[in-house]
Amino acid sequence: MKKLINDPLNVADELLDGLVDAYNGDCKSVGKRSIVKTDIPDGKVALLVGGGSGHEPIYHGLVGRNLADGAACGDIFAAPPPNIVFEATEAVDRGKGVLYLYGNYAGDVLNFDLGAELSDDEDIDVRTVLIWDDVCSAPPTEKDKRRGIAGLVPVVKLVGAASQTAATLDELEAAAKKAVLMTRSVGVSMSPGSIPATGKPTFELDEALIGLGMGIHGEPGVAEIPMTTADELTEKMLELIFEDFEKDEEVDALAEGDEILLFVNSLGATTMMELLIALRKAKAILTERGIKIYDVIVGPLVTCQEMSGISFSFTKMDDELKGYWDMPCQSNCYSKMEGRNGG
Amino acid sequence: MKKLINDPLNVADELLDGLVDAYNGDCKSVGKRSIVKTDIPDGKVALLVGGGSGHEPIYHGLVGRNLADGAACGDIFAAPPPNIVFEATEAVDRGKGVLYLYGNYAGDVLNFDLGAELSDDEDIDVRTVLIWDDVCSAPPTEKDKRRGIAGLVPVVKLVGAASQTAATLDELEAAAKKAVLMTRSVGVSMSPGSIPATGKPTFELDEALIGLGMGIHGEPGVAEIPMTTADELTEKMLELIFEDFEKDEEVDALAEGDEILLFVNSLGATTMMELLIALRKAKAILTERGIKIYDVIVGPLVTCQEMSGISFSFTKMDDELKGYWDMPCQSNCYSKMEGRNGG
Amino acid sequence: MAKETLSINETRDMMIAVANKIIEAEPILTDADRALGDGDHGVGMERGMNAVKEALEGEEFPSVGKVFMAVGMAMMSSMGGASGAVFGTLFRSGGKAIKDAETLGAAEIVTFYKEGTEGVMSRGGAKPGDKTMVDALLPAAEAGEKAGAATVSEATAAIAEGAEAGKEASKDMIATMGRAKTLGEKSLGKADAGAVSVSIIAATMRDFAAA
Amino acid sequence: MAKETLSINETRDMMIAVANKIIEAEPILTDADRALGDGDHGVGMERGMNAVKEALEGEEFPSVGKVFMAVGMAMMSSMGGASGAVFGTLFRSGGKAIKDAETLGAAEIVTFYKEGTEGVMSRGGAKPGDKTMVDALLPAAEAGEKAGAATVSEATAAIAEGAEAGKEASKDMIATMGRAKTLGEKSLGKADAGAVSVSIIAATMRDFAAA
Ligand SMILES: Nc1ncnc2c1ncn2[C@@H]1O[C@H](COP(=O)(O)OP(=O)(O)O)[C@@H](O)[C@H]1O
Ligand SMILES: Nc1ncnc2c1ncn2[C@@H]1O[C@H](COP(=O)(O)OP(=O)(O)O)[C@@H](O)[C@H]1O
Ligand SMILES: [Mg+2]
Ligand SMILES: [Mg+2]
Ligand SMILES: [Mg+2]
Ligand SMILES: [Mg+2]
Repeated sequence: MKKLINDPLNVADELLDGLVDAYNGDCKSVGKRSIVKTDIPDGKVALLVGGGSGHEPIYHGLVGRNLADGAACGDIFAAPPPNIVFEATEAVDRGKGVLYLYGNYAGDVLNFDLGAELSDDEDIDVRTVLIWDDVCSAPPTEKDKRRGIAGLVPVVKLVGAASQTAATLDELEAAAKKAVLMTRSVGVSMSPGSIPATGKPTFELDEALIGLGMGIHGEPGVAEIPMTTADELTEKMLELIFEDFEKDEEVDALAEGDEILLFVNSLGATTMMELLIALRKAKAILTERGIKIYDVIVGPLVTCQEMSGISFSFTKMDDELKGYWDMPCQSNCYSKMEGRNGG
Repeated sequence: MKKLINDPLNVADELLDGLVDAYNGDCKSVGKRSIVKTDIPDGKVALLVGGGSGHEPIYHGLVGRNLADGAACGDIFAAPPPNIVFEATEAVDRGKGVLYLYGNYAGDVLNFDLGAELSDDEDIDVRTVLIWDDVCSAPPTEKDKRRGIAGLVPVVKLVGAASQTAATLDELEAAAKKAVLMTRSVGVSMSPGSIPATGKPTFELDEALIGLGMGIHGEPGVAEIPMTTADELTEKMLELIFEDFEKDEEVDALAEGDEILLFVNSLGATTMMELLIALRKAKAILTERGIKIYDVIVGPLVTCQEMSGISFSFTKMDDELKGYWDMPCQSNCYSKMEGRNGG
Repeated sequence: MAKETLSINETRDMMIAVANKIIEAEPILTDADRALGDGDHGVGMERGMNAVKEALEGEEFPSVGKVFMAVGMAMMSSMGGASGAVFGTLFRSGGKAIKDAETLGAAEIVTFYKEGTEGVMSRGGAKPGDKTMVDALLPAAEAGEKAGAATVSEATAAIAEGAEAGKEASKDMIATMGRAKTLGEKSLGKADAGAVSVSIIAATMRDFAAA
Repeated sequence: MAKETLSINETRDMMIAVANKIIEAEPILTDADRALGDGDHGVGMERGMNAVKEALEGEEFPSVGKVFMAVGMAMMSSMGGASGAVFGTLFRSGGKAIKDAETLGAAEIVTFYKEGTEGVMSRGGAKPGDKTMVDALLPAAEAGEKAGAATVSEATAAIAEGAEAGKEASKDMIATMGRAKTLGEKSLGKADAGAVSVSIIAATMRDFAAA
């Protein structure tokens, strides 16, 4: 594995510098390792995201116009320490409080909670909404144990838009909870990424197998299945999402006429070619069920270095979420014009 | 190499179907293997791009709002046949003629020229502008021998914007020639991609070496150099671009106060993390020379399956090009809001 | 039994035999293009030759030239890439030059190769020594003319010999055209992929005419 | 020569020795976390322990408790990840409980482990058997209490033995917390990475106190 880096122990800092450069003035670096927008207006309810590095363009690439106001960035695959969370919180707060919105991992929860305690000491109002879209990581009755994976992209896009108009932290929290509740993902992995500091693969997986439901760090899912075709795998994966909407008592099953946002993600080395081939099958399955695609996201947005694998995320849309979706946005991770494809 | 596909000989058709699905109504498939926008207005000077598949999200992913009107798509790494070029031409023509804008490869030139002959038979006015941004593929005195690589993304973005207002094919051709002339790239490769139909790597490269100036199919460049750090490599690569602007008598050398568009591209498996680390160094070098970055593009947009490698492209900006750049755009390959980062 | 001339249907069957041989040779062509190009020549030719079979099998043609023209059209419209255009042109231009011929004799096959080669060179701009299929095609055409053969089997034998020698000679050339990996020395010692295809085409014609 | 108590500066030097041992053990910790987690525990602990050394080397502290609190602060603010929070909490909570102590005797080290463990468990919510560092830490703290040792060298010896036994026992547990690869059986047979760290920390304390 040839990696284009300098000091392997310094990659998280250097990539953040590069990210700030990529924003060319729209964002700045704050404290030890946070990135925040330069133009957060007074009185705005702030949105803070964050997590470990190494998954670029998320998490810190989700800061941007009509998206998150800032991100607290950890080292490779490590949650940001509490002091970094606090520094980012202070930098984005405009007196209306700060919503923490991040993926449900023990390390992130521990550190963001500690950061929230530090922020509370400074009288900053903080609220937390966890993203737990990975339906393979726990049953619907234990959603608090689920991991956050690719679904965070549509969720942050929607909540970032909501944060532009939210009058209160309560209002933003409610929008975030809805976006999270409506978003479900299933992922697979075919081969590992590598840890920049050691050059070692993040996990081992038999050459003939696919990890169905595997997490973005190689956490096991529901089964290891033989390598198969794009169409068969897509069918299996979508089935798990449909099932989850059915089984979960907190949401309605997906039914004819429902509209979803469809996100097809690559974990890194899986090509756009493969994503599109799988997307084609997903569209056919959805069409057969009479489910409409409101809009599509496709690309390597939630990665784990050069890991190969793919995930599908559905977000069930209603008028409120559509309104958020239709706002344009711009960031390192995801950008769009006003409106939607096909609309 | 586990690839998520169905029939290996059918990938180009299936990925195009998926691409049309991703556009969710904004684009449709035409003829044997072309994609065109659904809403090309009457009287618009049309812009057609195209080339081989396997490099997603280019070339066909560059069709979109304020971008290309259509793309003629070849099989994996193969230029589209003349009949496909012709079908795409017919579908995008609105009576004001069609500009062909594509990378300078023998196969593409042969087939697009044949397609132009078929179009001429039907009285469609066709003009061709070749993209040849790869400065390592021939000296500045033989630019007609240069390959088109990542620079095609900024070029198509700019020309796509120009095509929204161009009154005549002449006007659009002039804008395209300027965008091409001002755009220069240098690429490297660290490891090959693979050919979906055979599973074989596209080339061989020693584990300890980097191909400096290597093309996106593995065409050799100026030297094979030992694997090095991101900073050193960035310095070497940028030096080659500066040199080219100096040596080429058709353009001025890059000087203090000049503004450029900077594009840092990954050939596939090279991560966003690595791109950002290299971008950080590029920004430092440019700042030292007093060259301003007008805006930044960064991502895996011109790929060759899971090939690893990186390229830098500079587009020297003037007021005309800035005007084109600032327009929003949306496509599978590249999207942006109005304006620019930092602006 | 060596043949004097081929009928229209025999010419068609000969081209089906050529298609099968090329499809069989996919791995060889892939490897040749991987070494010096982008590795897709094998799959490209396979795709083209499958289209050729579909265009020829069970079909009747008014002339031998039209058989070749159908081959060229099938290749050109299915393959893409540099070779779709150049091999398509070879068969279209060569076929057009004998488009009224009802049998394929020595004179016709010689004309086919001569005019086909000219078509390719004017379409693609490659010169001898550029390490392209022209380096097998031109010696093949010249050998055909020089042989002054009386029968199609003698003519195709001479042509195949010229193609083979040209393909071998391409090993010592430096690639400059197409998606060949242009950096000088690297391309030495290996034959051009398109030239390999030409030599297989010519050898299969010879074997068919000799049988 | 086995020590009865450690001075503030000796406690500081003991923690520097711990830091060096953990840095040395990076590959072992990496492999443990690769097997069951995301593979970053080794680099994370290395990063934390480098920060610890920077915070301790050449510094004077008002109490042994403050030495541990400085260790905890350095880890918590440099590492991130689950282990930054839990190991940071271990040293901060444990240190706070003896923050006025001017020597580290048997009673102080036992209190440190007891309160540190409680801090970790209430912060992280892990229970014994979840296959986390708690499975080495809790037996270590309990062994310390049970030993009723008179000297710091005896106490750290008992604690290290408890940690080692706990780490070994973690091999038979199924991981459920953190970025551990949660799917049951897969995690059997291997020790938890954080538990390995705890056992190294405890063993290094024992060796330092025994020397
Ligand atoms: N301009 C040209 N004239 C004649 N033959 C050419 C030319 N360019 C390429 N070729 C032939 O095409 C072959 C490559 O074909 P192929 O790999 O199918 O297409 P591509 O180069 O587009 O990948 C080369 O080996 C060479 O023989
Ligand atoms: N809730 C928790 N309570 C106690 N220890 C925990 C908890 N979660 C994780 N750990 C410990 O942290 C270790 C992993 O640390 P590390 O790999 O550095 O962090 P991360 O899990 O964020 O990648 C595990 O081996 C486990 O011992
Ligand atoms: Mg981690
Ligand atoms: Mg090709
Ligand atoms: Mg080729
Ligand atoms: Mg870990």
